[in-house]
This record gives sequence, structure tokens and C-alpha cells, in this order.
Amino acid sequence: MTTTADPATGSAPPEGAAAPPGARPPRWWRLLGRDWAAAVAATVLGAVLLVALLGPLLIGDRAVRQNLDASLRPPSLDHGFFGLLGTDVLGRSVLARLVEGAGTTLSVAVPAVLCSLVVGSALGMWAGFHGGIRESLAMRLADAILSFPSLLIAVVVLYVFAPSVGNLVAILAVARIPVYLRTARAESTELRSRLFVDAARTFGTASWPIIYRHILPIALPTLLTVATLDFCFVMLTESSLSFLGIGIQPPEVSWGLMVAQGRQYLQTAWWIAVLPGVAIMLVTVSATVLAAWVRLATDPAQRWRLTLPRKRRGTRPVTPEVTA
Amino acid sequence: MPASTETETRAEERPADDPALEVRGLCVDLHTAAGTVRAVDHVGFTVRRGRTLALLGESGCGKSMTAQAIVGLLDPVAEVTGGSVTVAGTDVLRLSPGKRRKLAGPVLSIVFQDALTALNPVQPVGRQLAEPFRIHRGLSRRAAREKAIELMASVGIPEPRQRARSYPHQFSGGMRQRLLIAMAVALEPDVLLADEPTTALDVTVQAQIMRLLRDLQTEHRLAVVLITHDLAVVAQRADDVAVMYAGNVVETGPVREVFAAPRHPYTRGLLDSVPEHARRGERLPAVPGSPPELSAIPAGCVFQARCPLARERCVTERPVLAPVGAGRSAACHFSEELAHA
Amino acid sequence: MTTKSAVPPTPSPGRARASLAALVSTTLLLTSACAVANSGDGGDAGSGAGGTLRVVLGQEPPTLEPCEASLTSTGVVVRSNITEPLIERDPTSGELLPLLATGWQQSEEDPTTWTFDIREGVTFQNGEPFTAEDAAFTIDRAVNSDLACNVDGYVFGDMELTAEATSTTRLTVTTGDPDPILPLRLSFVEIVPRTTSTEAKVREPVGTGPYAVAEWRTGISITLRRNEDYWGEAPAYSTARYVWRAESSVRAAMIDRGEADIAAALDPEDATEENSVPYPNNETTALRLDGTEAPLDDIRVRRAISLAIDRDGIVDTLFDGEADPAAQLVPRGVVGFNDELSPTPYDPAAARALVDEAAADGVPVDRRITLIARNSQFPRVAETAEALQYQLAEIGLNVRIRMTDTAAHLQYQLRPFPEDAGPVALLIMHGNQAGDAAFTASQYLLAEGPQSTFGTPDLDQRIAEADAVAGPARQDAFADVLTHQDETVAQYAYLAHMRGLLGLSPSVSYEPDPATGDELRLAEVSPAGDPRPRDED
Amino acid sequence: MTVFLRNRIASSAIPLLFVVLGVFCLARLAGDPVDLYLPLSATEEQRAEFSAAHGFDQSIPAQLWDYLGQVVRLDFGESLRTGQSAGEMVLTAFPATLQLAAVTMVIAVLAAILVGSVAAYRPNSAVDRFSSLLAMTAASIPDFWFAIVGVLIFGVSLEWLPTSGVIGGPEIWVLPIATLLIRPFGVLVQVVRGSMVAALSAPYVKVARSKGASERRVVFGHALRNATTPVLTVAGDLTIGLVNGAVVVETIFGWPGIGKLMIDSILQRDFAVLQAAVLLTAVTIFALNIVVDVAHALIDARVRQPVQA
Repeated sequence: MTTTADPATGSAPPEGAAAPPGARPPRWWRLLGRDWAAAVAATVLGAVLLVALLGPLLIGDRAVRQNLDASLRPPSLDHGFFGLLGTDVLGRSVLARLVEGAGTTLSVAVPAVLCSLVVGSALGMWAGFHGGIRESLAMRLADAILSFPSLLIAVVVLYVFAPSVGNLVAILAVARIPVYLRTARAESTELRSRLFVDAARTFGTASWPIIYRHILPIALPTLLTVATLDFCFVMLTESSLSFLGIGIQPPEVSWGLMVAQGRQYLQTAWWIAVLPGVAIMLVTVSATVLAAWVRLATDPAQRWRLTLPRKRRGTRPVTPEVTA
Repeated sequence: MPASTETETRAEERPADDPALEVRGLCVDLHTAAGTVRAVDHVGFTVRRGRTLALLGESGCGKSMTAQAIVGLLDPVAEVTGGSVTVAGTDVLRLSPGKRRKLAGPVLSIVFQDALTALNPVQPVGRQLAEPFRIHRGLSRRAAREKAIELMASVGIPEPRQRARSYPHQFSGGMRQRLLIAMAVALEPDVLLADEPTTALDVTVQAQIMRLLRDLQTEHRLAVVLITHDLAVVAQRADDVAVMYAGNVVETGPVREVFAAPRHPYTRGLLDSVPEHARRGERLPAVPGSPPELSAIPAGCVFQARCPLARERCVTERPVLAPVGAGRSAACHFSEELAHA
Repeated sequence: MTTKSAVPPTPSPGRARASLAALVSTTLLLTSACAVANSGDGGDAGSGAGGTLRVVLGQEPPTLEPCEASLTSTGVVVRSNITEPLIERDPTSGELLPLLATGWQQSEEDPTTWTFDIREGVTFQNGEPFTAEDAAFTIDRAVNSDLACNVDGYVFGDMELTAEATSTTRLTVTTGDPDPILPLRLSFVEIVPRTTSTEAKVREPVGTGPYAVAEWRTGISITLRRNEDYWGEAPAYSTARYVWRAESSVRAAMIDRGEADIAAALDPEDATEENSVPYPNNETTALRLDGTEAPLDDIRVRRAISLAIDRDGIVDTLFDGEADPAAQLVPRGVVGFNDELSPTPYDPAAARALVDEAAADGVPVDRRITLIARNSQFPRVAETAEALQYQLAEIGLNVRIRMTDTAAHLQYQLRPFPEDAGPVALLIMHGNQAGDAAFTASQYLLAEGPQSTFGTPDLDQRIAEADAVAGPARQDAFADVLTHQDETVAQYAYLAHMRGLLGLSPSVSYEPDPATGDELRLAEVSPAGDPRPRDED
Repeated sequence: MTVFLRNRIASSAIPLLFVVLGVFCLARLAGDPVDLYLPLSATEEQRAEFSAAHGFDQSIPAQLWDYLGQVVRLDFGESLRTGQSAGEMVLTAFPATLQLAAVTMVIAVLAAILVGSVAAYRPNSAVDRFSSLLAMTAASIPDFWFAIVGVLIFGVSLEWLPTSGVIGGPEIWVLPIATLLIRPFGVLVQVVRGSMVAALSAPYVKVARSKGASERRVVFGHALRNATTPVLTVAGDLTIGLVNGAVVVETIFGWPGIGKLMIDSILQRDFAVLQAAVLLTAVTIFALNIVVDVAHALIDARVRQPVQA
């Protein structure tokens, strides 16, 4: 299948262009360097990750240190580094809280997305690969989860059991499983019908190796794209739960909680809600941009797009202009 | 080139010996990560009505890109940087996209190799076959549909009226290729480019498809450019051949003469590597070594690295495609030596 | 999705197009035909005299059943608007005033019997005349029926009570034990006609009030129409319409925009001079400390907690100054309020010393205390909890916050308390709307009180004694109870006497009183520039 | 198709039962409603009486059995909070949510197809980058934040729109729809763009161009329909999210929809209403999934018929 190297009809790189035989593909950071948007996105994400990991060491207890006399100070240079982004109603440094919140936010969103990604994808690919009763079982399971009010689970877990980050992650993860399940199912159903899987199956290989070796690599880019979108969704849901009072519990702080609590001060102290909102936005936009880029960069059939000189990116895909 | 010997079945505005397609000095540049490289380098050839030119070469030699440049369907990384493509007396490269679209179908048409992906999977085939009539003839939905059914019958699809409602995945590979060909010849174009139309098919079906192409060519007096890597197909089907190597045409001429006495070491290498009779369906046999990367094409002869005859001159001076006999040309400093070898 | 035929029938593209068209038209139909929106009734025309008074509440009343009127969200609409009690209590002075009863008297010889003179010439909104029989019926329905009325539990507890009409204008009420404050209790009973169901609660009641229910569009609005046959002074507005928005900022925006004339309970950050007025709402906030669990079982720790709270700081920053630091569970104006108590000063050093002292005696002061507060209990409750948590942590206590919803909060508030909850500091807000500390003491101070975690026999004794007396002696007795609780029990670390913020459009004139949050008297609202005297007959 | 529908509907019954079961049990885990509905000082007898009257004194399996018996007779019980029939309350609230969801999704899908196609037509062009950024930003704005800012700007400062409510002309729809729209729009633009880029680089698009098809015909006649499948799936999921309760929008704008009803009944432990609401939304969601599947089949013949080997 892969021996037909002539790409005349596909969207593959034109002959010999991007990947001449034996040539190393351009290193990823060189590709990244060529795409300023992806480079900026990677920088932002890297910085956030760094802040989330190291920030708490630098800020000490400033995220929770209250000073009722310093309530609602607007962002200014007058009150030192930690007064740079103003204070909240309890006189806590918004900057310190943003730093502290980065860790909490990521430690909710990342595990939640990963859990639902892994469980949902595995179930979905398994279901799509086998079809039949197993497929409809998995799909109805997805339907059931989707139609189950996740708010109820949240209320029960948070009010009846201990409200903890772990429980929050579990709720968010379970609620998002169907999305991956359905996506993975769709991909693997389509792939199942392709010859190479059939061939592999007739040799008596067990199903998981086939799924792992043949289906996963092809379904993964789509699943990862969904996961990035979901990353944003999870952060926003966490915020909505805080809006309804059942999210992260103070004095822990997350961006979502900051937005939810700060919404009351939109008119009087915009910085409390807007800054964490911007942080959520920056992270999700960066994640999406980077995911789109990774998808291009890891797809041999699409990678050539990244190698285009900037000025030609926008030219229409048909009828080349004549320059001769 | 010898004039067509086929009987003319219909009146023609243009003189019979006027070339239907004339490509001159066509250059295509690729913009890659490593920089801009030339993928098609001053390629030129001529095809007359009713005749078939085979564009022969290994994968990656630029033959498909040449075809796509001619029909104006290059990917955005590729850019035509020079030359002319004259069809029906006009250089299509200088036309506006709109005017060019008007020629696509009635004048210039192309058949792609993988019919499964080349047919729209979510449209019934009848609708896809009817599309040229809707676009260029402005026929009503119903009339175009009738035309499509006729067309399906003419390429040998059984029960065309029922099958028109089916979708591409419900046809076998050979049938799909027939549909694709039918779509390409729907408006009886002057020039048909067939880009490896049989690669994805098994041997018996390949023969049927080639027969179909020949019948259609005879019927409509098509000028056919057959892009292939299959020597046997060239030998049986083409009148003329243009051998491509690393973006350059290295030898052209009537098939019989070129195959009998190649005047370029690459052509010769190709033929030599086929034991006695070239077998149909076989991949292009290996000439020792591999073609140069496009980014590292030497200054002199493009074939020097693999050429048994390579000498000092080949390193510094690139041979031009020069006449080596009646209707034949080769791009080798030592083509005379080959003639006597 | 597999079919057996070799060439299966396939839908023509026309069919797909038709289904798209169907989808679009269904959507349009759905949006245009259904009844939620686009059903404006033009009643929004403004608030001129005789126009519509527009009130925005925080939530839709679950019901308008009068015997549920002690529920704030029901009472604010029903009380004194749709229905009226026999006696009303002046929210400011605490004085009892005649309403549907013109006079009342406790029998000299039998202190368990009270007689009430019933006002004549009053008719219900359904045209029926109001008589003593209706009053007797209402009391019986509220207290003795199987309806499980809120007012029954809230005001009467398990009192025995019989009501009897001796004539059309005279009502006799008999209690099991002598009850000096029966008239006050009866001020919570909203009178309904005899024809009201005793089997089920009614959603849209009939009463004698200045307004009658005109229309209740579930989820959208409640419209009241002026009762033209009202026995008292006619209110200024011919109609009143209630809507509800959960977000304070939206309620404030509606006032600012002129979409509403009155908005219930604004948060401080949404309130401006132009759109709101503050009013004391009788609510007091405090931390209830569970004296049965270490380390809270040590009075030094409880006192330390009181010392650790920066009441002035919290009042100034979190409540925007719209509250007063509290020294007791009842606000001024309630019988039993002790003028001599002053709020514990903020003294973290002293508090820390107390904690250290307790720790030295082996009290496990580092045991984790759970600070439980309820979402939207009062504005900025989460911030208040965080401030308390921080201040308690500053004196060396280990406190975590748990925000709950009402149902979960109630489990901690009411006996029986959840087991294994550990030491709990519950943030409570107590509103004594009856104006008598007896209601507070029986709930919050008795050792076995439904909302009390512990107490002392001595305190119980004093409460019982105070409850039996009336007049000035009652005031002194309850004042003494409150002091005693502070000195020997210290179950509560008081926070503040709260004030509410009522959104008020400049186009209307209304003066909120301490009861406004529970009982918004529409008849007292008038267009601006036409101030109506409050009818305090 | 009928066989397919029948199987789908039949196979939905069991998960539906699980949903009902789950909600029933979880709701009871969430706490006893007795305290909420009885006065603070209610006596033990009153509590017992209340519990008995509503069946809370029985074991959960017994309660469930009774409940299922009622549901079969389409009796969903009575709201503890309002005393109304739970079924009636839910049916009154549902249209408001459905209207919001339907209008939002129609606008979101159409707008996303337009913007996404334009972006995909020239991948990585300025237009593409701008619209993708717009979409991503839209998708990452917290909805309650957007709603409140919208109220403050358009309701109070500019006075263009009413702040909230459902009484009035078409203008009352603007802010709630806009709030609901941002996320589905943002997500769908990215999905449309992604699948359109793939579709536009497919060989059949080249073939269409080789037939002289106009760019409009290429984009909307050939590529779009091929790109619909993922869009349809995602749009279905997003619609489910909306049907399951536009809680935030309903709360802020005072829309009497099912989301608000559901959260209220959760907070008020109003089991009958909660169960009826979940049952109704679950049925709707199952139906919606079936509709999406049928739409898939209508759009793509390969879903209907097995691929020929």
C-alpha cells in the first residue's frame, strides 16, 4: 500500500518535495520557528506550565494572605510587584492568586482531559473495531452519560462526599468520556473497513494490538484535536461549577473560581474577573493553535503546508499565476 | 512527427496536423522547507489529435506535476514559473482562472489514477457524470442526467439507469475507473491527460481500461497524454514517448524507434533492465542508484551520477534536448555513441 | 444501517434538501409559535400613578400558600399584599397593631384563653365577607391540619391551640399552657376564607389584602391586581408585577435601566446611591461553635475565636459598612436585646495566647475545624468565610472551609447533627422576625434546642423563667439570658447585625423597614413625588 | 430505515432506564428533603409524617418500584416545592429551553459553516488566522461572564436591549442567544475549518475543478457535504449540552427553562421534578442522537450501505 509513492492525486507532498528519500524531515523546532503563531502559543503554554510548577515557590503565602485594608486596589505600580495586578476584596494579590490558580487549574483540567481521553478513546476504538453488540453497548453508554445531568453528580459528590480536586477531576472526566468515545468509534469504524486492518485480522492477531498499531495512529490526531477543545471546555465547566457554588472550594483558588467570584465586581473592580478570564483564554487559544500545528507537523500528508513561505500561504489553491 | 493516419470522422476547424497540445519550456518550482527547487525543468512536447504521447518516468520525476501544471491543478506549494501550454491555439497559462475554467472539460481534460478518491463519495455517480453538462452546456438537471446515463452506457457500465443512482463505493475498481474516464471525455475534449489510469487495478482490468481509452480516442480523435511508469503500456499504447528524469525530458520520439534504439543512457538503462519482453504491470525496473534529490540536482547532466557513460563534460555542461533523427530528440552529449553501440 | 438489496434505494438529493427545509421550518415554527417569548402584555408601561409597579425578586416563590408565608420567598409576595393577619407587628417599634382584629384580650381568670374582636365590613377578594369564623378556620387550618404548614412549626411549635368563633365578630383562642405572646404569634397567621381547602395547599390564595392574584405565569411572572373593594386605603398602583432574577447584578441593572421599580436584596457591589437604599433586616450573622467536639469544647478556644474575628474589617470591606458588629444574636428592637453588651474587640494576640494556653493544657488545638457556610446565604458569604478562615488560621487554628447548599447546610444546622463531622463552626444567619428573644432562645440557646449544639442546665433554667414573664420583666430576663450565654456558654462568635440593600428606582418612593425582606408592602409604595403617609392606624 | 429506527429506539430503552435509576438513587444520596420542607422546629412526628406522606420512609428499592409503576402510568409525582404535578412543570419549562437551543444551534451551524469554509478555503491566510482566533476566543469566554458584561453594556450603558426576561419583542432573544452562541460557534468554526481543509485537498475536489466547476460549486457542492459528518456529530453533542440545560443563561436572564428547573430541583431536593426533568431531557437526547444518525445516513451513503470489498 505504501509503495505507491506517486502522489499525483493525493494531498501528499508533491513529488520529492518535503520528504525526499533518505532526507531528514526538518527538525520540529525549525518548523515551529517558521510559524510565529505556533511559536508564540508554545511559549505561552511553556510559561504557564513553568509558572504553575515554580510559581508557588516564589509567591509563598501571598495568594491567601489577606489584608482587609488593601481591599480592591486597582492594578498599579505603587504597591510592589504583587500589587501589579491589583488586589481582590480581601486584599489578596491578584497576581499571586493567578500564579497559584494556574497550578490548580491545570491540575484539574489536565488530568480530567487525559482521563476522559484515555478511557473514552479506548472504549470507542474497541467498540468501533468490533462493531455489533459491543458497539451499540458502548454507544448507548455514551448516550446515557450524555443525558445524565452532570450537575447532579457534581452536587452529590461535592455536598455529600468531600469536595476535593480529585472528585472534581473525576466528575469532569466522566462527563466528557462520551465525546471521545463517539469520535474514536467513528474513526475506527471507518478504518475497520480498510483493507490493512482486515488483513491483519485474518492473521489471527488479537484485537488490542491491531487497535494499538493500526487504528490508534490514525485516530489520534482527531482525538487530540478534540482533547484540546475539551481542555478549554473543562476549564470553563470548572468555572461554571464555581458560578453555581460547587466547584473548587476556597481557600483553594483556580482561574475558574476567580472568574466566578469576580463576576460580582465586574463594574467596580474589573481586574479580579477579567485577568483570570484572559488567562483561560490565552491558554486555550494557545493550546488550540499548538494542537493545530502539531497535527500538521505530525501528518506527513499535511506537513508541507508548514514549509510554505509566508507570502504564499494565502494564495488560492488553484490556477497558479503565471510569472514567466 | 508523422501525421495522423486515422480517418477523420468529423469536420475540424483546425488543420489536422496542427498540434492539439503544445508544451514549451514548462518550468514548475516547488517551495519547500529547504528552499525553492525546480521540479519540472523546461519540459516540452507536442501531441496531435488522435495520437498518444506517453510521459514515461520513475516516481518523482515530475511527470504528474507536468500534467497538473497543464490542467492548472497544482498544489499551492508548486508554482509555474515559465513556459507555455498551448491548447487550441491559446496559451492557457496566460488565461484568467475564469477563462481557464471554460476550457476545463470541453478542451482539456484529465483522468486521475485512484478512482475511489477521485470520485466524490457522497454524491451519486450519475450526478457527478452529469456535472460537466450542467457546468458547460447549461443543461437542465434532467437532460444532464440523461446524458450521464448515455455516457455510462458508452463506457460499458451495465444497467446505467439504475447504477446512476449508486455511490462510488458501490462500484468495483475497474468500474470506477470507467466512470472517471467517462467523466473526462464527457464533453469530447481535444486533449485528454491520463495520469496512471490503471495503476490501482489488477492486470485483466488494466487491459480493459486501456482498450476503453483507445476506443474513445479513436471515436473522438482525442490527443492523449498517457502518464505512466509502465514500459509495456507505452510499447503497446503510445505513438510517441517522452522520457522524463529528474524534472527534465531526456528523450522523445516515436515509441517504436525510441524503444528499438534508445539515444539516451537512461532510456537504455530502463529497457535493458527488462528481461526480453517487458511484462505488463511491472514496476519500472531498477536502474542502479537513485534519482538525485531535487534540492541537489547537479549543474551538469542530471543523469551523471547513474550514467555508465558519464565523463568530465557531463559534470560541467548540461546537454540540451537536441534532434537525433527524424522526429527524435535526446539530451545526451554522447547520444551518437549510443546509436552505434 | 445495512440493507440487503444489492442496489439499495437511495434518497434523491432533493429529499435531503427537503429535510433541511423541514428542519429550518420546524425551528422557525418552534420559535414563533411557542409561548415563552413574544407575549408581551404591554403592562410595562411604567410606574406612573395607577400604572404597574414592577418588582424583581431573587427567586420565584415556590407557592403563594398563606400558611407558608414564613418562607421568605413566599411571604414577600403574600404577606400584607394578598392576605392579612389579625394583628400586625410594627417592624420598627415592635408594637402590635390591630389589623383584621380591632382588639384583643387575655382572659383574667383563665390565662390560656384569648378573645379577639373581628373587624367588620371586610370582604375577601372573592366577594365573601370576612367573619370570625374565617379567622377560626384559618388558625385551625394552619396549626391543626395535616398540611404541615411552615407557620405551624416556625411560630407555634407543638403548642396546643383551639380557635372558635363565638359570634361573627368575636374569636376565642385557647392554648394548652398560658402564652403571653399569643397575639404576636397570631400576627404570622395570614387569614384565608373558610372555603379554602384543608386537604391541600393552595397555590393562588384568596385574602383580604389590597392586592389579589391576577395571573401567575409559571417561571415568568406573577401579576397582582389592586383589590378595588379593599377595606383600607387604596394603594397607589393598580397592578403589581413580580419577576425574578437570580443574579444581583441583573436585578441592579434592571433598576438602572428602568425595567424594575423595586429589586430585592442587592449585593453591595451592585448598589449605588441612585439605585438602592440600605435597611436593617433583623438578620444577625455568627459562627456557631460545636461545643461537643475538641478543640471547640474548650471555652478558651471559643473565646479565642471570638477575639480573632476582625469584625470592623469584615463589616467595612466585605459588607461595605452596611452592617454593625454584633455582640448578641438579636438586633436592637427585639425584646431581650441587651444594650450593655459590646462586640468582642479584635485582639489576635490575646486570642493566640488563649489558644496557646489551651494547647498547654492538652487541648488538641490543631485538630481540623470545618467552617461551614451556605452559598448565597448573604452577599459575599464566600469571601466572609475566607476572611474568617484566614483570621482563625492566624491564631493557630486549623480551619477548612466547606461551602454547601441549603439542604446540606440544614443538616448541620438542625438536630440531629451529622455524625463524624468533627468540630464544626457553622456560619449562621439568624433572623428574629417575631421581635421576641424567646424565639431565638428556644432554637439557638437551649442545650437541646433544635439549632443548638450544647448548653447548660443553668441557661435552660433561665430561659424557661424568662419565657414565662411578660412586659419589662421579660426584656430584662432575656437580656440576662443573653449575657449569661456569653459568659458561661459562649456557643456563638458573633459577626454582625446585617443590613439589606433594597433596589429602588428613583421613580418610586418607599421606605424599607426591618421586615421588608420578608414582607414587602406594596401599599406603602407610591410614585416619587407623591409620598404617601404610612398607614399606621 | 424502519428496521434501523426500531432497533435504535429499542436499544435506547435500557440505557434510559439506567439514567432514571441513576438519577433516582443519586438524588436520594444527595440528602433528605425533610429538613428543607419542614419548619426548623418540626417535631419528630411531623418529620415522620412528612416522610411517610412522600414515601421517603420506605427503602430505596421500594420507592423505586413505586416510582417506576407511576412512570408507566405517566404519573411523575408531585413537586415538593410547589405542589404542582412534576410532569406538568417539566413540560411547561421545556419549550423555553428547546427554543433557545434550536435557534442557537441553527445560527451557530450556519455561521460556523460560512466562517469555517472561508477560513478553510485559504489555509493559513490572514482571513483564516483571524477567524480561527475569533472562534477560539469565543469558545473560551466563560458564558456567565459574557452574559453579565452583555447586560451591563447593551442593557444598561447603551440601552439597546432589555437586560433580561422573556416578556417583550424579539430583542429579548438577543443576549441569551448570543451568550449561548459563543461556544458552539467557536467550536464549530474550528471543526468546519478542519474538515473543510481536508475535504478541499481531497482528489475529488481536483476532479471537480478539472471539470471546470466554479469555486463556489467546488466548495459548497463538493467539499461541504463531505465535511458535514464531523460537523454534524459535534453539533449534535453541542445541542445535547444546550438541551441538558442552559443553566447559566436561564439563571441570569430569567428564562423559565429546564436547566434552571433542574438545578433548582437539585438544590431543593425536589426529587419528583428532577426525575421528570431528567427523563424528558434524556428522551430528547436519545431522540436527538437518532436524528443525528439518520442525518448521517442521509448525507453519506457509505453509512447506509456496506462498503464493497
